[in-house]
Formats: sequence, structure tokens, C-alpha cells
Amino acid sequence: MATIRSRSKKSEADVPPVAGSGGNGVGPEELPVDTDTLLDYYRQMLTIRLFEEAAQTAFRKGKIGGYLHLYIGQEALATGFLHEYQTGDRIITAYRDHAHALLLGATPRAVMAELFGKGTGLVKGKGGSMHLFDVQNGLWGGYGIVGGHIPLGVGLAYAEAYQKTGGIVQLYFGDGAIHNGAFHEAANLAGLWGRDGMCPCLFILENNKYGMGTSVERATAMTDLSAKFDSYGIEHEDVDGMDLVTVLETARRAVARVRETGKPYAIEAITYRISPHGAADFLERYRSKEEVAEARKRDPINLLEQRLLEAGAVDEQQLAEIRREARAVVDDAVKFAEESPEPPIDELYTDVYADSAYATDSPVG
Amino acid sequence: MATIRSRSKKSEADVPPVAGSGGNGVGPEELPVDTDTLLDYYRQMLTIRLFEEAAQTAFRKGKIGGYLHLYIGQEALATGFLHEYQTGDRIITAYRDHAHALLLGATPRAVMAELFGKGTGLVKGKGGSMHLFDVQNGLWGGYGIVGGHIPLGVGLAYAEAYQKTGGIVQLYFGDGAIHNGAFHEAANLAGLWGRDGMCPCLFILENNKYGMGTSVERATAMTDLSAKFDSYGIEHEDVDGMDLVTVLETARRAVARVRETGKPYAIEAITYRISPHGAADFLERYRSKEEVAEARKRDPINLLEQRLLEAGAVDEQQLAEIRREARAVVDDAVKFAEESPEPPIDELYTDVYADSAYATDSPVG
Amino acid sequence: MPVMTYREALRTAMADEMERDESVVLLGEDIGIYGGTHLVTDGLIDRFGPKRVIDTPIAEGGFTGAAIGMAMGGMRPIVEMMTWNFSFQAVDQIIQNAAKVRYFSGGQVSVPMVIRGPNGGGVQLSAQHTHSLEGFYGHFPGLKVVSPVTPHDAKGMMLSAIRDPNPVIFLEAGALYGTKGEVPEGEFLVPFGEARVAREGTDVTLIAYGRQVNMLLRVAQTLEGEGISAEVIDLRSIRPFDEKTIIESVRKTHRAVVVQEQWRWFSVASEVAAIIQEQAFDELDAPVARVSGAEVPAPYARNLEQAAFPSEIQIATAVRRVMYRGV
Amino acid sequence: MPVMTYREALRTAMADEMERDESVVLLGEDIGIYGGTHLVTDGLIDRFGPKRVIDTPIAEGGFTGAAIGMAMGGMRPIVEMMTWNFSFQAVDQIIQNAAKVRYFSGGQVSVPMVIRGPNGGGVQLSAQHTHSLEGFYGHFPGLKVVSPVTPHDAKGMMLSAIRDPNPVIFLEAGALYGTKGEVPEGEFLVPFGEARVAREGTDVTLIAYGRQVNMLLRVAQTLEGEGISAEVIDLRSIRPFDEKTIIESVRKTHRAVVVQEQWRWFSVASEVAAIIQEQAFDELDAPVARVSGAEVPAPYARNLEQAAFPSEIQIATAVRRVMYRGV
Ligand SMILES: Cc1ncc(C[n+]2csc(CCOP(=O)(O)OP(=O)(O)O)c2C)c(N)n1
Ligand SMILES: Cc1ncc(C[n+]2csc(CCOP(=O)(O)OP(=O)(O)O)c2C)c(N)n1
Ligand SMILES: [Mg+2]
Ligand SMILES: [Mg+2]
Repeated sequence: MATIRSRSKKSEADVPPVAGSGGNGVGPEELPVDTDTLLDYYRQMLTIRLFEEAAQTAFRKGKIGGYLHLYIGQEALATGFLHEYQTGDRIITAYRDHAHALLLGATPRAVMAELFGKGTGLVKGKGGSMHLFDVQNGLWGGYGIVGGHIPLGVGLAYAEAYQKTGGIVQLYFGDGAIHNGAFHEAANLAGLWGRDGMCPCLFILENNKYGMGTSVERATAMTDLSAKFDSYGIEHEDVDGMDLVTVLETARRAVARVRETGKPYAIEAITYRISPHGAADFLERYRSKEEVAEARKRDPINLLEQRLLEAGAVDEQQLAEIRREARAVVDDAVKFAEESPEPPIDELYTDVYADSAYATDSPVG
Repeated sequence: MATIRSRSKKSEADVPPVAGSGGNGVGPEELPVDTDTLLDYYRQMLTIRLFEEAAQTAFRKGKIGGYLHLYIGQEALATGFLHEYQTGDRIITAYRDHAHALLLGATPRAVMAELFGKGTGLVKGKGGSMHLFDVQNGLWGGYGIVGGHIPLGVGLAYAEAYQKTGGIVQLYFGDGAIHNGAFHEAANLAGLWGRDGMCPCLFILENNKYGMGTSVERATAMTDLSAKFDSYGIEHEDVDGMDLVTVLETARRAVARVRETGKPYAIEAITYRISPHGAADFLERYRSKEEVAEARKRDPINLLEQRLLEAGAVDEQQLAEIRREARAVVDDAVKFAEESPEPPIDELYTDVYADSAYATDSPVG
Repeated sequence: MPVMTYREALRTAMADEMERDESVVLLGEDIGIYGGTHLVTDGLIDRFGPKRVIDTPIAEGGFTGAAIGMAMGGMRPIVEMMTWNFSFQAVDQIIQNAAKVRYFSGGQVSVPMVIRGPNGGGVQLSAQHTHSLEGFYGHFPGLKVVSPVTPHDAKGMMLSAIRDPNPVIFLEAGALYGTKGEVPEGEFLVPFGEARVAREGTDVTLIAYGRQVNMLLRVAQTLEGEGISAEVIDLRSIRPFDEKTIIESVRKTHRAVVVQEQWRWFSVASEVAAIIQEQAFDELDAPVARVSGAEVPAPYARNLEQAAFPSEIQIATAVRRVMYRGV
Repeated sequence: MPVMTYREALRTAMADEMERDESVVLLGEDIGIYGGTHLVTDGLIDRFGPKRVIDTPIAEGGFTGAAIGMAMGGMRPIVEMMTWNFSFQAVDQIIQNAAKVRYFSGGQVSVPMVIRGPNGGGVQLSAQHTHSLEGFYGHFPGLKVVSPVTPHDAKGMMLSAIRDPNPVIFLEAGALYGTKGEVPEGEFLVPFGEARVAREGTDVTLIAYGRQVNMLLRVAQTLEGEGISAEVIDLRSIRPFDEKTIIESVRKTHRAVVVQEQWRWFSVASEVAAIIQEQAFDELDAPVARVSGAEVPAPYARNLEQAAFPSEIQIATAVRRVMYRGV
């Protein structure tokens, strides 16, 4: 099935180049990345956006259960960093994971079917929105416990180095997770192992200003979050996570650095969660409508559209075509999900242990 | 029973003054703290030393069970900081806690009896070496899980502020504990609560160079441990923990600051564990004999003795008298512990719940 | 008697105690400005201010540990676990400190605190967000563990929990926050360690706690049509545990079925079966039957999740089996 | 057969597998330069170097989580818990990730790892350092949990554990590191899920695991003098669990006593009693009796600690009770 990935699927030998590596002084009129690539990413981001809006609608209709966390406002971030994905790399993130799955090459059909809890879903309907896995395309999950996946990412990075795969780990986590002990213990290990080149791990802190309803300012007295990496001897920088071009440039440098050195490196990406925390969290007492409206002005998709238009790289008609195409992909995914069968009941008892010979399933004793 | 505390027992109104509050430029010939106080502390430190050496002997004879962690080399540290103890303050530390208990006023008899597991022990023989508690004198324990008591200390500090007691918390922990998530989560809370003056907590990091057999350098890539408090907006300073006079001066300023502001503050005390990690850990592959010998040159008790002698504040005869006295106190404690009865078996079932009405003790079903 | 939801019953109990006793404070993630993700603490920050309704960072171990310190220091903190699934991050604090510090201090300190939040599954939250932890926490001396199912007990047991001088693990029926019931006004305490006979019967004793009690009541109704008179016992309190009510019932019915959402191995149902065979061996006409959750991490898909939890059909089948009715 | 200590048996198994399979690595506190606080890993850093014998900071959650990541990534890490008491800091990683990630990834990943270390009490380590966690971890599907008592099984089960494609909780009998026994050379695997009949008998079945098995053997000896022939079963494996061996034995003896160091409530002994009454109800001549640790945090004083654990006298008394011999 169709994926939303770059038309020219990347391989190690064939990473689409990001032009203008200097990348500072990027003004709205000049585009340091080649236009085809940007247009392709525009299409991907838009598809993700429409995909998630469709998911939200389905959630409201009761077709999706559990929790549903949308990435609306943050699309440029994963898009920019996953641009640097190479076969063998491992990507790991929290529960806000739809974009990561789609960008890495899971089909919209399989992802939507997973949200619908269908047997055709990316993880057979067993994980749902929070637990997208697509190991063959580099996605090592989707985790629901804040902070809990961070040590896993550091261990995956050790494995990359130990096995000399040349791969790195991209480890995504939120501003809320940085106050969790799991982050600190893992970052300390990363710093330690990195001294010997044994931790090619890129920490990507998605600072979207809130952990659920708690702003960064109300969660810590020291709000320069990336500076917390100083405690572990891990170098870091900040990036404007709303601007795809800037993200692409930063990602290129950062990923190359980690790949070369085997040492961890950290990025704090400043972004904003435009959607509510979860699709069911309509009460938003912790922030004002004005604040959200203000943030929308820097919506990464609009920002990119603006740039493309201003640079004359695209016209309204082409944009309409891209929108139509994205909409069709999403509609197809929803239809597929709707029509797919539930997982067979036997699936309840599979995948508990890796050696299927053994099971302890006797609920009725 | 006799305690080893200052002859003139302190009260809030009556804290022995530390002279020469400026305290910098302290040379060996001038003593900025009054001589009687220093002599008193010399006596206390010596008593602690002899007490622990006696405990070690008893451990080797099998009279003390479990773990026994000695404070040898670090005595100046607790002595200096607990000088600032005022009624209502709360002191909390890890398992290396004999000095803290003795300095706060537990009798050597009760502490030694605890180590011997006797019913006359400080906690009735139920806790042992790692769990000394003497709440009426301000000692809120003795804890055995590395990092685990740090959040408790922060909560105790919140309670002090909430109840407006004027008290503060002195929270001791080791260089090994700083890599534990519990430290980071608690320090972050302390920083946050401190913004509103709700966390009068003095963090005292006892950097004795090793967490068991792991040196600071092998435990983290960023070895300036006190700088880790920067992540939480907590100010900090380092102190030479081997020199009582310096510690006294630092303690005075630090405690006053915490008491006035209700904000946390942190001290990294540079010290050295001369004794093995635990009394049973005779294999010391992780450090050289030379290193330990070198450290012994700055043994805090010798250092103080030297100072007192050089300043002419004491002569050899007086020192011999103090030694004799300290020895007598320790001998008496050992004798008391030996002769005390085991706890009555009924004690097994008490203190599980605070409402004794209820118990679930039916081991034989 | 006024009718209120389970959620309101909890909130009323906490607010009443906060009015009465200044040492009671709340801590947790988003319990203040956000109002609590399940709105249990809604409005309390406005009434009691941010020093008593403390929003915390996402650090369950840290703030639970701090609350233990507060409790030792003379306060009465109530910690909200946004859901009990997150309490695994606080297990070290709960077990190593809260449950034991009284003992290893030789009785010098106590830890009067409540840790509360929704427990159990049923809304497709999948593996990391679905646990029933009664047996898990109930194993440890030093803790008390309760699990009320009615709004009445939610209030009465919350009042008891707050006043209890020990750490109380308060497992709320997360799926039932919106259910309504009669709740006495003012101060009334439901004591711990007393099971509730939710329905009287003579042929078989059905035992559960939490939302499975409601299932048992429905099954009992069904069985009545088959001429089986089922007694339903709501344990309410897991530690302390009311052996007496169960044994008395089994002495009458001679048969028992225990139902739980949690996994079977080393669980509450194991213990109940063990106790009954120990204390009513000669009275039993059939082995005690157990119906538990499937031995798998909770799945997401609705059909799988439903299959993972005890169903009324499974329970009825188990009852018929212990009644030796053809199944 | 060569004779070696329990400690050496474990070390041999790990070293052999490390020779055979480069993906096997060790992580833990002071397992390298220090040699391991119980010397189980002594010398291994010299043989295999610091990239395979990894000394960690004191951060059980962090390094256990990292090891889970390594296992997912194709390695076979063995994590040492210096003692299992410290594993409470790693519970979130063990339960939320190690036990479940295979399931919630729909089978896309596996977690072939071992977490090992000393478990149980008996050397006056008091409340925070004394736990028997078989039932605690055994509750969770996705984990395997074993507890060998002989040097023979220590080696044979460690080999099985390392090769197992699942996370294995390996609970060593901490008090027995120095005990000696015959251990076959080379590669031999003791499979999980098979209990061991440590002594044959006809009158009563005594069931335990870990160091209590040795007590049972001594009690059986004593009882022989009273004309009671006791069969002793060493469970060895807690999850998977060998119901068959137990039931077969009880079908023969008609009586059973289960002994454990852990607390009684919601424990291994609860489950064993429940299983026996479920599957051998008509065969039982007396209720299954349980002897467990006292329901208190472990005390320090020697006399109290001794009173807190099952004694041979208590066990013999329980046996006489199920035999209806005057007690
Ligand atoms: C340990 C834990 N505590 C609480 C939660 C509930 N929870 C889910 S998401 C969330 C906020 C996380 O914020 P952040 O890390 O900033 O990620 P974001 O949602 O902003 O992407 C919380 C508190 C959880 N999943 N895990
Ligand atoms: C969570 C935990 N892990 C491991 C241990 C075992 N242990 C006891 S003391 C210790 C070293 C602690 O070092 P540090 O904090 O520097 O204190 P020090 O012993 O030097 O005073 C370790 C690893 C423990 N008690 N708790
Ligand atoms: Mg966030
Ligand atoms: Mg140290």
C-alpha cells in the first residue's frame, strides 16, 4: 500500500541533499533546500495533518477508543529530523507518534486501522494510537509511560554501536518527560557511554510548552530545558521547530555528528501543541484561546506554504492539487479502517511470549 | 544516659557562636572559632571514630549483623553542619548514619545497642545500623535505598514551611546517589517549591569519591557534581569537608540562608571515605593503598588536632585526657550493648501500623 | 439521602476533610488548574489555593516520596496517581518508605497519607494503561488497600482513609466515576476490613470488589431465573481483609466463585480460594472457582479487550459448574 | 561430576554463554572492577572487557531500561540487581516495558534478557533489604520467573534463561551462594516450568522453592522418625508453573503443605493452595496448609528475624496438623 514517504525513497546512498548547509541568515525569499524536496515535505505534512483531523473526527464518533494524542502544530519537527533517517537507524518516541510512523513509511491505511483497533492495523489492533511500531521501517515504538522509553532509546543506541551497524537512534520525548527520573538516569548513561563512542543517540526534546495542562514554567524552576543536558556532558542546541527549513538544516548537522562520533547530542526543538493534549481533553483552562490563536500564526504547514509561495516555487493551483491528493489518501485510509475486520479473538493470546510453545492462559481456574 | 553532644546543649536561643564569620584567609595559626567549641568538637569527632572502630571489631566478632557502613574520614562534615542544628530542624540521611545520630544526641549506648540488635537500641533493635532514628533529637532516619530518602527530605522541608515552624531540613546524601532518578525528581520539586519559600532544605552532598567501588569519574561524564543543581535553579557551593573550621563557617552561612529564605541550597562537601564501603568489604580493588594513605594525611581528626596544637589551644596531656574519656564512653557503650537483652519476641508484630488495633499477622494459615 | 456520582462523592470527602483539617493537602499532576484529568479534584484549587492543591511535574516517584516526607512531618497528604498505571514509577517510595518506615524507625514516625486514583481497565487504554493492582499492593504489610465500588463507599472510605494514621492505597473504580448513588451527608466513616453483603442468597457465594461487583449482581439476577440463589459479597477492603464475612457466607452456601479483573496468578482470587479451603474445608461442596482476567497484557482492540476481562457468561458458567449443573 | 558452589555455577553459565555468543553482555553496579558484591561476576571483566561487563551508576531504572533497549536491539543483556530489593526502582521498566513491549508491538520485538541477583532474607539486612519477590513478579504475563536452589539448577537454569527469548526474572538464593553441589560440565539446560521432586514420599506433599526447600528436606527427615513419609517438591520455576507435578503428588499423598519466606497475602502459597483445591478437590484429605513469613517488614535483630521466617518447627507442626496428628 501507498505510504506518504518521499517519492524517491531514501537509502543510505541516496539521502536527498539539503542545500545551503550554512543555513543561518535564511530569509523568506531564499530557499536553501531544493524545491522538490520541500514540496514533497509539504505534501507529507499536510497529509499528516488531514490524517489526524480525520482521526479526531472518528474519535468523536466513537470509532477510535482509548487515548488519541495529535501532533498538530509539531509536524515540521519529525518531518525535518526523519529526513535524515537511514536504513538501520532506530526511531523511538512517546505516544504522540502518528507522524513518526507515517513519515517512516507505514501506510496511512495501516495506521488508521490501528487507531480503529482493526486486525489490519500496524500492530494488529493490539497497541492502538500510543503504541505504533514499524520495526522494518525503523520505528521502534510508541510508548505510553512518560519518560519510560528514554532508557530504551539509550540501550538501542548502545546496541547500534556494539554491533557496529553504523546506525543511530533518534529519541523523541516531551518537555514534561524531562522532569522524570528516567530521563536523568538514561541521559547520564548516555553521557558515560558516549565517552567511548558507544552511544550514538540523538535526543530530540519536543518542547511544545506543556505537559498536559502544566506549562514548562510550572514544572521546573529552571526553564532552559536543553541546559539540563549539561549535567551529563552532552552537548546541545535549540532549534525553531516550527520552521521546516531550519529544522532540516539542524537535523542534517546533528545527525551527521552523532553518526560520526558515536556520542549523544541533544536538540531542544521549540514548538507548540495546537491541538488539545488528547482528543478528549476539550477543557483547556490552562491556556487562553488567544495564546493558541497566536501560535497558529506560526503553524508549520502555513509557514512552509508561505515560503513556497513567496519563493514562487509553487502556485495556488498546485497547492490545491496537493491538498486534493492528501485528502484522497486520508479518505482511503479511513475507508480501509472502517471496512477492515476486527482482529481474530485468537490474537488475544499471541505475542505474550516470543516462544509460543508456552502460555499461561487459564483465566477461568 | 550521657550523649556526646556539646557540653552546653544548644537551644534555639543558644547556638554556640562561630567566631570570625568572614572565615576566608583562615591560616593554621589563627582559629576563627572559639577554642572551647573546637575542643568540644574534637572530643565528639574522636568519640565517633572510636565508637565506629569498636563497632567494626564487634562486627568481625559476629556481634553485629547485616551491613555496617562507617563514617571514618568524613566526621568533620556532619560535625560542622549539625553544629547549626536547632530544635525543630529535621535531619535525614542514608545508611552511613552513626555520626549523625551521636552528634544529635542519641546516647552511644542506645546506638551501639541498636547495632547489636538489642531491645535497648535506638529503634528497639528493629532497624540496625542503616536505620537510626531519633526523632525527638531531630534525626528522621537512616535509609538504605540509595536516593530513596531524598524526596522524603524535600517533603519534610515543605512541611516545615507549611507549618511555619521556622525549622529547616538538612538532607545528606552521597556522590553515588546523585545519579539516581529520585535525586533529580526531588531536586526539581525543591527548586519549584523554593520559589514560593516553601522548601527550606539544605542539600548536603557528601562526595567521598566513591559509590561503593565506583569512582565519581566512572559514574558520570560530568563530574562537577554540585553543578547538577543548576538544572533545578538551586544555588550551590563546594566546601572542603575535611577541615572542620571551614565546614563550620560554611554551615553557618548556608543554614542561615535556607532558614531565612525558605529556599533550598546545596553544598558539595569534598571528603574521603577512609574505611571500606561496608565493614565486610575488605577487597578494595577499586582503589590503591597509596590513595588511601594519601587521604589519611588529611584525616579530619588529625587535621583539627594539629590546628589546636599549633594554636596552643591544647597540649598533649589534655589530648590524652580527651582520648581516655572518649574511650571510656565507647567501652561503656559496648558493655551496655553486650549486656542488654534481645528485643522481646512480641516486638516482631508492633509498629507495623500506627493503629495497633489492626494486624494481619497470621503467618501460618 | 442526596444522590451523587462516585466522582462527587470522592471530591466531597476530600473537601470536607480539607475544611476540617488544615494538614490535609493534595498533590498530583494537573489536579489544580486543569481540574484533574478525571475532574475528581475539580474546583478545589480555587477553594484551597495552590499551597494545598499542589500541581506537580511528571515525577511520580519524586512527588510520592515528598508526600511521604510531608506525612512523616505531620501533614496528611493525598496523592493523586493520574492513573494507577503510573504508580510503578513510585513503587520504590510506596513499598520501601511508606509501608515500612514506621517499622524500621521502631515506631517513631507514622505516614498518614492516601494515594488515590483510577484503577482497572475497560476503556481500551491497552497494555501500559490497564492494571488492577489490589494484590500487587495488598501483598505488603504496612499498607492498607481498599477498593470501593459504590458512591456511598467512595465517600465513607475516603473519609476513613484520610483519617487513617497509615498509608492507604485507594483504588478507585476508574470506569465508574460517573455512576450515581445515594450518599449520606456529612461525616460518616466506612471502616476498613469489613466486606459488604451486596445481595443475600443461599446457594452460592459470589465474591468480588470494584466494578466486578456490579457484574455479579447482574449475574445473580440471571441465575435467579434458573433457580440459583446467589449471595454477592463486595470485599471493599483488600488489606485488612474480612475473612469472617466470607467464611460465614460459604458455611451457608457451601460454594464460592471469586471474580476479578486482575490476572489469576498470585492474586486476590488465589488468596480468597486459599482462605476458604483453609477455613471452610469441610463445608465446601465444590472447589472454589475463580474467574480472572486473561493472562495477557491488555490489548487495545475493543473485541480483544472485552475477551480479556471476565464476562457475565464466564461467571455464570463458573457458577453452574460449582453447582454441578450441566455445563 | 565436578563440585562447585552456587556462585560458581552461575558464573560458569554466564561465562560459557559469553564465550559462545557475543551478544551476551553484563550490566550492573560494581560487577566489573569490584568483582560483584557477591563475587558472582568475579573475573569476568578481565576476560571479556568493559564493553561486555558494564559497571553502571546507581540507577536501577535507567540501566535496566537501557538493557531492555539492548535486548530489543538484538543483544542478550544480563542485568545484575545487586540485590532484588533495589529492583523496586526498576519496576516500571520491568513491568511496563520488558514484560509487555512484545505484546503492544504486535510481536514485532522481543526482549531476550535476564535480570538476576540475590533474593530473600536471613542475614539481618532488615526491612528495606529483605524481600522475596516471586509472587510479585510472577503476577505479570510476559515475564518468566525462576528460583533455583541447587548449584546444579543454578547453572542449568541460567543457561536456559540466557537463551530464552523472553525477559527472565532470575531470583537467586542469596543466602546460599557458598553452598556446594555437583554440577554437570558443559552445556546442559534445565527447562523452565518443570518442578523437581527433591524427595519421594507417600503421606504428605511439601512444596517450596529457594532455600526453604532445604528446610523441607530436613523436616522430612525428622518426620520420617514419626512414621510420616513426606514428598518434597522444589517448584524451581514460578512462571511458567508446573501444576502437573504438584497435582500428581497430591493425588498420591492427599495432603499438602506449602512453605515460603514471602508474606502470605496474595502470594505463591496462595496460588498453590488455590490450584490444589481446584484440581484435586476430591483427593484432599485435609485443607492445604501454608507457612509463610510473618506479616511484618523484616526486622534487624537476630531473634526477631528468625521469628519472622518459617521455622522447621512451624513446618513440622503444619504437617502434623494436615495429618490430623495431635498438635
Ligand atoms: C509516568 C506517567 N505519568 C503520567 C502520565 C499521564 N500523561 C500522559 S501524557 C502526559 C504529559 C506529557 O507531557 P510531555 O512530555 O510534554 O509530552 P506532550 O504530551 O506535550 O507531547 C501525562 C502527564 C503518563 N503517561 N506517564
Ligand atoms: C537503589 C540502590 N541500589 C544499590 C544499593 C547498594 N548500595 C548501597 S550503598 C551503595 C553506594 C552508594 O554510594 P554513595 O551514595 O556515594 O554513598 P557512600 O556509600 O559513599 O556514603 C550502593 C550501590 C542500594 N542500597 N540502593
Ligand atoms: Mg509537552
Ligand atoms: Mg560516596
